[in-house]
Amino acid sequence: MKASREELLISLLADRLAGDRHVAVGAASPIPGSAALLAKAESSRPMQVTVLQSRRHNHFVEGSRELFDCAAQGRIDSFFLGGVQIDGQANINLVGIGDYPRMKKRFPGSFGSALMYYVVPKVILFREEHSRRSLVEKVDFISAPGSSEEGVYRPGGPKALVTGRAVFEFDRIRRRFRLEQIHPGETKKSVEAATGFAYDLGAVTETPAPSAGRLEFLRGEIAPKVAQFYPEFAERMWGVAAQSAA
Amino acid sequence: MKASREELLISLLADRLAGDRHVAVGAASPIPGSAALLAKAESSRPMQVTVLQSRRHNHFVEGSRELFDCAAQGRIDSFFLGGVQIDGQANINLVGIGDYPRMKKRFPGSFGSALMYYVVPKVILFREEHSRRSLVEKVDFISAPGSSEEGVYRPGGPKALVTGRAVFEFDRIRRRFRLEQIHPGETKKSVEAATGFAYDLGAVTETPAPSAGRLEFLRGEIAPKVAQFYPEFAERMWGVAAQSAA
Amino acid sequence: MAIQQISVEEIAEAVPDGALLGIPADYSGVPMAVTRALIAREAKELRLFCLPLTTIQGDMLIGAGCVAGIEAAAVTLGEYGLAPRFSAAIEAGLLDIQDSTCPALHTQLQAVERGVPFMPMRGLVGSDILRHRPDWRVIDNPFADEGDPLVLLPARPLDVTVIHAPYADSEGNVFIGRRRELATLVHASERTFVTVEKVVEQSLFESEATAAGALPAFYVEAIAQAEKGAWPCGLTDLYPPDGGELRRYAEAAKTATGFADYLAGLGLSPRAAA
Amino acid sequence: MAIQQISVEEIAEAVPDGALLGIPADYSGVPMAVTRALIAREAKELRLFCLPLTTIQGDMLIGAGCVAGIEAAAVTLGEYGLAPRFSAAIEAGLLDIQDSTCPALHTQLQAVERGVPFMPMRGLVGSDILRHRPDWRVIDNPFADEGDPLVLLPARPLDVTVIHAPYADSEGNVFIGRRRELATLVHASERTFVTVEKVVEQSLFESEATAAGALPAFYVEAIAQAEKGAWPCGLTDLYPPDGGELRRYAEAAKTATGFADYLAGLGLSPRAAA
Repeated sequence: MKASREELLISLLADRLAGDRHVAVGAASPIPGSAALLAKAESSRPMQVTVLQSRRHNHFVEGSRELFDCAAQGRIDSFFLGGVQIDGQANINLVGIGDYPRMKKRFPGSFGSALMYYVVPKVILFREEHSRRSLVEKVDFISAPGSSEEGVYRPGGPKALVTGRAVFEFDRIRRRFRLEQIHPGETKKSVEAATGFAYDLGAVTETPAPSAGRLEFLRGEIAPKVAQFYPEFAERMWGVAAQSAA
Repeated sequence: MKASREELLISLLADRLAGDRHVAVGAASPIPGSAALLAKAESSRPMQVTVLQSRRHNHFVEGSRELFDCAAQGRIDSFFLGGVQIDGQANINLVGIGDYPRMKKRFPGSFGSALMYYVVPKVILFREEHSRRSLVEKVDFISAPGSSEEGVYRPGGPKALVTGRAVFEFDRIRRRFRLEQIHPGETKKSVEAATGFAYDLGAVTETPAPSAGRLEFLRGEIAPKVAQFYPEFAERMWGVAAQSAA
Repeated sequence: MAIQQISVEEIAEAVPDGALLGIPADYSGVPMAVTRALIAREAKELRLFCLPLTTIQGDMLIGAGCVAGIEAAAVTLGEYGLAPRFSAAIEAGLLDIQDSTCPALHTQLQAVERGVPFMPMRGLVGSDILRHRPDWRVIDNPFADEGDPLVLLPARPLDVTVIHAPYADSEGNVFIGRRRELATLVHASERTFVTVEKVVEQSLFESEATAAGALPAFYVEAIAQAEKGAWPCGLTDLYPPDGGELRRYAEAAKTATGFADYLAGLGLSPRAAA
Repeated sequence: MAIQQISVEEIAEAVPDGALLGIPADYSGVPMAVTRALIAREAKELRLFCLPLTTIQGDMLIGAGCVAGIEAAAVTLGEYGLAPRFSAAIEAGLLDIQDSTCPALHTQLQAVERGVPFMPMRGLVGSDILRHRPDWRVIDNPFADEGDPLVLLPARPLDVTVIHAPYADSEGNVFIGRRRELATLVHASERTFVTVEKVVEQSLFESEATAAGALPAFYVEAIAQAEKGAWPCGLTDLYPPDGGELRRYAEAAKTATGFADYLAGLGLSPRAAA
């Protein structure tokens, strides 16, 4: 039984959520969502997992503002953000490529990043595509900055950047990423070649595969839950059909 | 068929609410409340009457803040305020008698007056007791001022002061009351003797009694509705028992 | 996962002396069972933040000597008259009061709710409420072309809030219906305890209607069952206020000895120091 | 008193050209029937204020030439891809965009809701969103001892909001359940129109549960019945998004001619001037 790349990512992300009280995940994020559901199932104390835009696993009742209020109150421990571009200072760009406002390639927009990135203590940047197109030296538009000047209210920010090739930790003092883990099949060289920004080197170990027990649990117990929110993903990953709509 | 003093007040207050879209009334205000219910029944277009702290006639759903938000949005046309003391500049005091904070006689507090008085276009001051104790030259504590300096945001404010003896209009330019109506049995002299502040004299007519038709409608159709909110008042006024709890 | 269920007395123990305590209005979910337990445990130096007013709950706590200060738009027994222990304490100079107005109390908690250090409010300018609140600030609206004074109210985070509600499900989701000011209190509070008439099995999130009236469990630390837990206050459509009891209280509490007798009837007594 | 009931077309007529129009998110009550009627009546120069994002509704209005400007945190077809007419309009320099972030859009409407000229928000400092918003202001938090920069967002009153909801009662009270952002839009809007799947007789205020999920009638000018009025978007638990139709749209709208063909399939066409 060998873990797929996605299962590896789910496993390593789940480790990072251990002990959280409340994790929020976007609707279009099946890997972080699966990780959150796995972490919740493994948790010995209550862990709220909010899957945005689901009805069943979203217990906010005051409309879409409550997520942001809840985060600003410090009640959301972990959140995932992505980006069309992510740069070496952990600035993220969800707006587009080229000069603003008439961009060469326009993407949807910044969503809630310009608050969430500041107030959620543990923001995990997650971008499966690890290329010089997605990981750049400097983003074309800062939807939300990776760090802030002295004096700016900023209890939250990036902890790590997880991609399809590697895991970087973010050093808030140096304002730089540090490569810590590379996934099986990658090398320091292959990661460097695919990364558009400079970064520091940590211990750089290979990302551990999930244990056989965890993998079995993921496939047996968690996959059907995942299928409620991310039916296409669950079908593709595990051949599990959705049992009911989320 | 002769109108009682309370019916006279209900009738004159109802006239003042004609054409309103939304009137809000406090729970402990049976005369303004009855006037609002009468005005609503007589209105040819939709008129919302909110009786605070009732469940049936209070359609706010976002808790007690919604009244204040709704008023600040300009959606409440008329509101009633009272006061332990009301002075000649229409300042109102709901806090107590004597020097603040250790007052000689402490009353409940200012409630929402320090916003409502500023933003509701037609605030009617209503105080049945018309004496030199209640209508004073200068209040001991300004819960909310009758008028504001130039530049202060103040779309609302006092229109009139209605008491058990008379009706004063408030002149926002002169910042003074003007006696306009005296109730049957009162004279200019008796009103002056009972009033602790100086005021201007208007036409000073006798408050007209409600028409026989209106009085019949009030007693026959409105009284049972009043009994839902103000059972003791309705019982005392009209011998009407409450049909169900509000 | 099931919510922690504790006793009314354990909730009273969890409210520390000196806490800034969130207090719901009489028309909302007044936790009277916990209030009696707080008097029983001789809680002291509490500071009450009322959203926006309090009734017999605040008056009893004040009379029993549990309260050092209060922020409120009103303290009143409503149709049963003035709040006698409150008025007596003010008139004797024994209670620190910060007079406020309903929307200001909402605003100060909503600032906490939104994670901002302050929020602006209209009104207030020229009132003696503002004059006696050095913790509030008047600024000139920076978006106006001409002078436009405006009051900024600082966020006021609460230490603990205790509310009473009709029911909770076993996960700890609490039905509060339209009484959303309870959610405001809870959002602004570091810790929240809820007493309920009953605990039901079916999740409030099973239907859109009950979900819309829910307070989600993740704001709640523990719940306790307390039948008639708001008595003698009423609870939404479940039971009306007990007018006879409230009249009895209003009469008894007019004097310190009458109040002590009233407490004695409940098996309670005021704090010795009070 | 009964609410005024009009047609979908009459609602589209009541939205004036040039209006600042409140737009709900895809997970909320998207008024697609009215959107098609706006395109049919060749509405123009609309400015869309999205709370906080828009999907096919905004993309179709933009593609049809009805829109002069947009404020949003995102315009996207979600799992069906980018919003093609939006992206094309931006890339061609044909659309005035004020990029925002979800909580800022909430904040600007909540300022209207509370009748204040602005509200503060955390975050934003150092972002390019802020840098391109000269209508926003950074101040130093007056309650802080040391420098503490903070963004103030001005109130943004809306001219008209149109939403779709599961049902209304005959008085015009509308069930919105947990979708309270719809109430925010409505509170901040001078005029509000609502389309509903059906109109029921029993008042929403008859039970605490339905009352808690209500939008009160006094905010609503008129309602129109529109079965499947959110299609191809979904509506809470009543019907899911029509994935086939949305995929078809996402594909067709990749080009101007494909989009025009899609509209033609609905009996519509883009404005001549667009």
